[in-house]
Amino acid sequence: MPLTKEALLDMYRRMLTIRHFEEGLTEFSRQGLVPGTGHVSIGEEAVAVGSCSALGDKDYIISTHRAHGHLLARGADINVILAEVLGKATGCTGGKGGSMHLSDFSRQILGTNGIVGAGINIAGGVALAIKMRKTGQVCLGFFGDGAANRGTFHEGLNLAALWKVPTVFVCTNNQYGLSMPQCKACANLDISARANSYGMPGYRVDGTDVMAVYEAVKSAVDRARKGEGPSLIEAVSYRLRGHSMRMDQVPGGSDYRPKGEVEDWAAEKDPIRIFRQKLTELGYLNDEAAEQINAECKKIFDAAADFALNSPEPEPETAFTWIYAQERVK
Amino acid sequence: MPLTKEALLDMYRRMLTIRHFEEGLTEFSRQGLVPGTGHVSIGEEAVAVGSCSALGDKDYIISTHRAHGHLLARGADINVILAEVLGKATGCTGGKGGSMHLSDFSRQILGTNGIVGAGINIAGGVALAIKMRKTGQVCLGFFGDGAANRGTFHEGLNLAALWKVPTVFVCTNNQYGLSMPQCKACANLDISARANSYGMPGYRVDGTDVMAVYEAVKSAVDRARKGEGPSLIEAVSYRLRGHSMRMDQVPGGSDYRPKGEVEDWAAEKDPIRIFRQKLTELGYLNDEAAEQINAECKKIFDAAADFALNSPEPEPETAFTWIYAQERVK
Amino acid sequence: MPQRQISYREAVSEAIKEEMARDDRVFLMGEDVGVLGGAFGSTKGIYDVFGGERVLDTPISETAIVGYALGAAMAGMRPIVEIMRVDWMTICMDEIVNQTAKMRYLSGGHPEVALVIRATAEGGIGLGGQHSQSFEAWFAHVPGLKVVMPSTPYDVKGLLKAAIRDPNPVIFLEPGVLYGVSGPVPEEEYVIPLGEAEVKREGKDVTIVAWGTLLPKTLNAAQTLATDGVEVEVVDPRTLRPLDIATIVDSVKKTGKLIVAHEAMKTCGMGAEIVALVQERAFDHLDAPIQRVATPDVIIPVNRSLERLVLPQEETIVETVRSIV
Amino acid sequence: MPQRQISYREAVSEAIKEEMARDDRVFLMGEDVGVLGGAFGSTKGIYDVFGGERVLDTPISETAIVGYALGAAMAGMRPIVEIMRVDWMTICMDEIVNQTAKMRYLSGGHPEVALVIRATAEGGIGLGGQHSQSFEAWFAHVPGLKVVMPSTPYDVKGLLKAAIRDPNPVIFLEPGVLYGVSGPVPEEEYVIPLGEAEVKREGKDVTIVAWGTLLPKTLNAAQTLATDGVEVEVVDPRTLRPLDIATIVDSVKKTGKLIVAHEAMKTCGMGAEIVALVQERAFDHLDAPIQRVATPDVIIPVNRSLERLVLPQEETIVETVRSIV
Ligand SMILES: Cc1ncc(C[n+]2csc(CCOP(=O)(O)OP(=O)(O)O)c2C)c(N)n1
Ligand SMILES: Cc1ncc(C[n+]2csc(CCOP(=O)(O)OP(=O)(O)O)c2C)c(N)n1
Ligand SMILES: [Mg+2]
Ligand SMILES: [Mg+2]
Repeated sequence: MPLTKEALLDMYRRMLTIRHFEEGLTEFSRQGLVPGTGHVSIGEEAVAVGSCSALGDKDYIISTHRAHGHLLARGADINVILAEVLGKATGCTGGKGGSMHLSDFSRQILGTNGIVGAGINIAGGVALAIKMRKTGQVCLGFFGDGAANRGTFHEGLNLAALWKVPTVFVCTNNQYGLSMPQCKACANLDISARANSYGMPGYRVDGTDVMAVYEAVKSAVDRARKGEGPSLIEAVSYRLRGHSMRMDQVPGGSDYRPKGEVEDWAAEKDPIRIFRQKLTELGYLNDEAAEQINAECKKIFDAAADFALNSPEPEPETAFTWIYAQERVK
Repeated sequence: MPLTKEALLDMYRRMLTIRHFEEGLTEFSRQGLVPGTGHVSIGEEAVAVGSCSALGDKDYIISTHRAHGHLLARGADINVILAEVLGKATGCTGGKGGSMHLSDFSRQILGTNGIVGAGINIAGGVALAIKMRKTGQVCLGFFGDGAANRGTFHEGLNLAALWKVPTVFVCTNNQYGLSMPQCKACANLDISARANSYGMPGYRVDGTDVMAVYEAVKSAVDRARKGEGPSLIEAVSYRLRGHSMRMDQVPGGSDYRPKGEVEDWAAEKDPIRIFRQKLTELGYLNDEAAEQINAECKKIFDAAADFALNSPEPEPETAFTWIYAQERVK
Repeated sequence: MPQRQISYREAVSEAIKEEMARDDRVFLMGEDVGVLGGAFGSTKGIYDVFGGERVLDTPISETAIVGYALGAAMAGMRPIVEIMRVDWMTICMDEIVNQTAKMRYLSGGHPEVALVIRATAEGGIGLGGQHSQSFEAWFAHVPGLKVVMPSTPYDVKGLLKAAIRDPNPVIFLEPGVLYGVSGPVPEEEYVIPLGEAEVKREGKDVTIVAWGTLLPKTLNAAQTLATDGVEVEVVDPRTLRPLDIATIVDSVKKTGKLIVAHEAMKTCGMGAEIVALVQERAFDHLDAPIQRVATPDVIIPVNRSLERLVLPQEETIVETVRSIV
Repeated sequence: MPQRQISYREAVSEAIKEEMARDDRVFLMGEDVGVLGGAFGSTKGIYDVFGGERVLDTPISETAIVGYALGAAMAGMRPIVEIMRVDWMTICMDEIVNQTAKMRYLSGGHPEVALVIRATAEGGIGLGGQHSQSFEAWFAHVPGLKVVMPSTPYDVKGLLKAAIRDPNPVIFLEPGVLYGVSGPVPEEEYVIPLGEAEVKREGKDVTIVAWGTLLPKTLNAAQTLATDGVEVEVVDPRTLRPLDIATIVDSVKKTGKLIVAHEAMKTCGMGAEIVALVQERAFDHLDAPIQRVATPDVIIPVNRSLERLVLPQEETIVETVRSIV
């Protein structure tokens, strides 16, 4: 069933919202408003939106340190997410987790992670629970090309395939892990081919093409839901900014990339520009409508900024809560 | 260059020596002479001997908890090894490491390991040192089918391939990891196929055929020595005894295997019987010579038993040595 | 009627069975826990009752075992994980310390992260340096975890049931060498709350806090010393985090002398924490420096007499008591 | 002539460069240590001097990083490994604790296992629960390891050089928040032996043992207290294993009072060990219970004011001193 015009425009909107969010956030970071750091996904919005659009309402996601896009694509409350990244009381963890620990339990977003590759097994475990409880859900686990070299990838994918749990593993290959180009980190550059080690289907898609991502993830979700087990999808894209907002502010913090590489990708493979072109070709979008959508998305971010900036700091006592659940044992 | 008659008979002798060692040791274990436990490799001798025969004198090996065969195949002093397993002062670690920590530095045997899968990265690291020092050696790392599901397998093989270090990874697929049949542990039963994830050659050989193992390992060693990088060899065999000598003494400790499976393998795929048959066909062995070799090997073990049983217990002070190297910093 | 006697090992499996019957969110996973019934036999018979859907034999993948259990807990299940030996929890420390222990906090207090991670601990069976350790102090250093280490069949059953019902992650350490020891365990259901120490023997001359293998050794030593007229009070904390320091301090206030005995390495062991807390809370009651009985900082050897030499024994306790009373 | 001032970060990279120049068995490996010069900049410039053959950028594979370094050490090399943050040493604890720490012992004393595993430790920079921890107590619990945690540019240079030359595995922890702090570091070569504490300030009223971020905070607190007439003696152990307990005990014998201050969690932190040792060796010299200043047992929050609230600060030290003098 092909995507409707409305669905496609909604996806476009989400991608633009993510872009506004992360550009705005980068500015806040420059102003010193972001405690710690944060990792933006500018250039990777098609992976977030393509993937999340393929999920049903009850399906879970588990994500990484570079998660704003995943959260927003999945429909998390932008106000709450921005407030969290700014360390405010109104954030999803009341400002205690910050940019690497975002979640929205009302949208089945079970959390992101500061440890690269740790979410893979957690996603598998969520899917195991789904299987045991026979709820018909799916759990989508995001991770990066760098994470694919951790042992957790191997253990987690093998177990998922073995037990045929309903997981979809989405590897955003943005070609870098911090400063490490993927070609210096993976002996075989085709990460999707690793699926074969686990007798699992693996697909490599153009991660700057939101519809291609959607198609691949959708079929993996369908497969998982039918009880046929997990799939691995590698979505090749590119990180158009530095590894983190902090590193982008360090002089020379991005010198590890060949000269012109960022500019070339930005010029040719910006997923938002590509999608806009596609929508225009389909006759779903013209310049005027695009401008209007852009303005709407900007407004959503501005409202979130308003909310977050004006939110209170957390109360001191909150530093001591949530370490343990209330005692209930007798 | 095909193996000479002498070389083949030497391999046969080593396989038989291992068998005598482990059968004798099992008896010692029943008599309560072995502290802790120990893991015999009866049925897997062809993997040990085929692999080690393919190495040059200066090449290193790193092994696992199921290591007696590897040590003896590589030419470690049988007296010292048996003494170690019995916890005696004359053992390679003076009785402190026991059956899971065997080594012979004079034969480049850098050690075995009680942690499944830990040796894979160590073997890679030894090979990294070889590459950095340009010594032309190779490091062969043994591990099991169970270990192949640990994250260390993934991280270690990727790194080895990436850096083209001279390692040969030999996976003895004896079809079980403790009680776990490989078919319940590996989503894709072909472990050698996992090599492709790392752009590394992978071969699956009959691990009960010592000559097949030799051929595969030999070409991997040659490749490594030429600087072309690591290979993965999966040698399919079968563990004819229980997981450990201790578990073989627990009633029902091997009930996890289908009835008759052990007997069938013992009848059809005993690597020593197969090799004897082969050598006979080649005209290198007749019944009389075989009997004589068997007697020789038995004698070697008996002498080792004599040595080990009559060796002293370690001195109490030795419990406190080797924790730190002598201070040399100034 | 004399009470039923069962082994520590049987008490473990009985607790798991009862809790699995009680709550269908509880399931068991780990290496060789199913068909085999555990590498050391502590899950025997559970697979026969509950089958492969609730008793999951896993590959040798310690990070996946704990990671999956955590994910399952976040989605509402209550996994019991077995990592055969605590020595191998080194492999999944990220999953335990950075993920499981912190997940509730880092998820805004939302999910209940109710899982139990069991392992055998301590040495004494000739398995050597990588199979004889005890890391209770590591886990007690980690906010978000509870740490339990029972030393009798009665305690292990009641505490394991409490651990399984607890809404927090619990590290549950079982001294392997005690698996074969039997003791009275009632047929009726009971639960022992986490965080309550027990005075295992009353005395007035010196307090010994001991757990794991050192608990039975201490009780034996106390018996020996009693024949000399030295009355030892033996406190078993049972739960190490949260620690029932009040019971310990009360005892020290009575006896004026304290020895802490554990098998883990002395330096930075849990004994140091108890010393630190007691000298803070009972400074003026202490008649002598607090002593620690623990394994000196060595690697545990396989050879039986060397192993016996380095691990603290009943005699070690007796001598230490004699040196301060 | 005034001494040259360089930052802690620069002192780290200078030490590595000098030792790599001195001994061609020494090499550097880790994530982002090469071309980038370290995620936190502490290996800047080393790649330019020594190139990709001796400065190895690795994939995100912490178990392989340490496992390979160990293997290389066993074959005669002297690797320096960087694990960006000590929080992630949780991933390679088997490689550190069961393999590296024990390899010499378990190999019959044969190989020299000379490697340094460096990581940033402690919080204070808003990176939250999984990027702010400090596990020195864990490593100090492990026979076979040495543990070093320097707090000044001078110390880090001299101690890192000693660690690299040491024939044992050394866990080398660098408080990330001190990376930007500058201090005098002579141009001439020097080495500070492992295992020697330094009295960083003399005083007669109370001894404070402090390391990591707490060292500068303690020195500031001592300054403040001096204006009130309270003379604090500040001892920096620098090496936590082996610990120079003699210097600490000597100081306590002089002052009669002790506070141990560290940023790691209080329960089962290294502070407890120091308390236990001191009360054993200077029982009769203690005028008051030994106090510990440490992070209360929470998870470190990202929000700046919450983070500041939970981490011990200069004021915490001042108040604790006032409470006992
Ligand atoms: C286990 C672990 N190692 C290292 C780090 C430091 N680190 C944070 S993000 C990152 C790069 C991750 O690369 P990738 O998985 O490709 O994700 P990306 O940043 O490209 O989105 C690294 C090395 C970490 N957080 N966790
Ligand atoms: C990391 C780790 N997990 C579990 C164990 C317990 N254990 C010892 S041997 C073994 C089975 C290993 O299987 P495999 O790698 O196939 O080797 P095999 O025993 O068949 O030779 C297990 C689970 C261990 N020693 N280390
Ligand atoms: Mg990436
Ligand atoms: Mg096997």
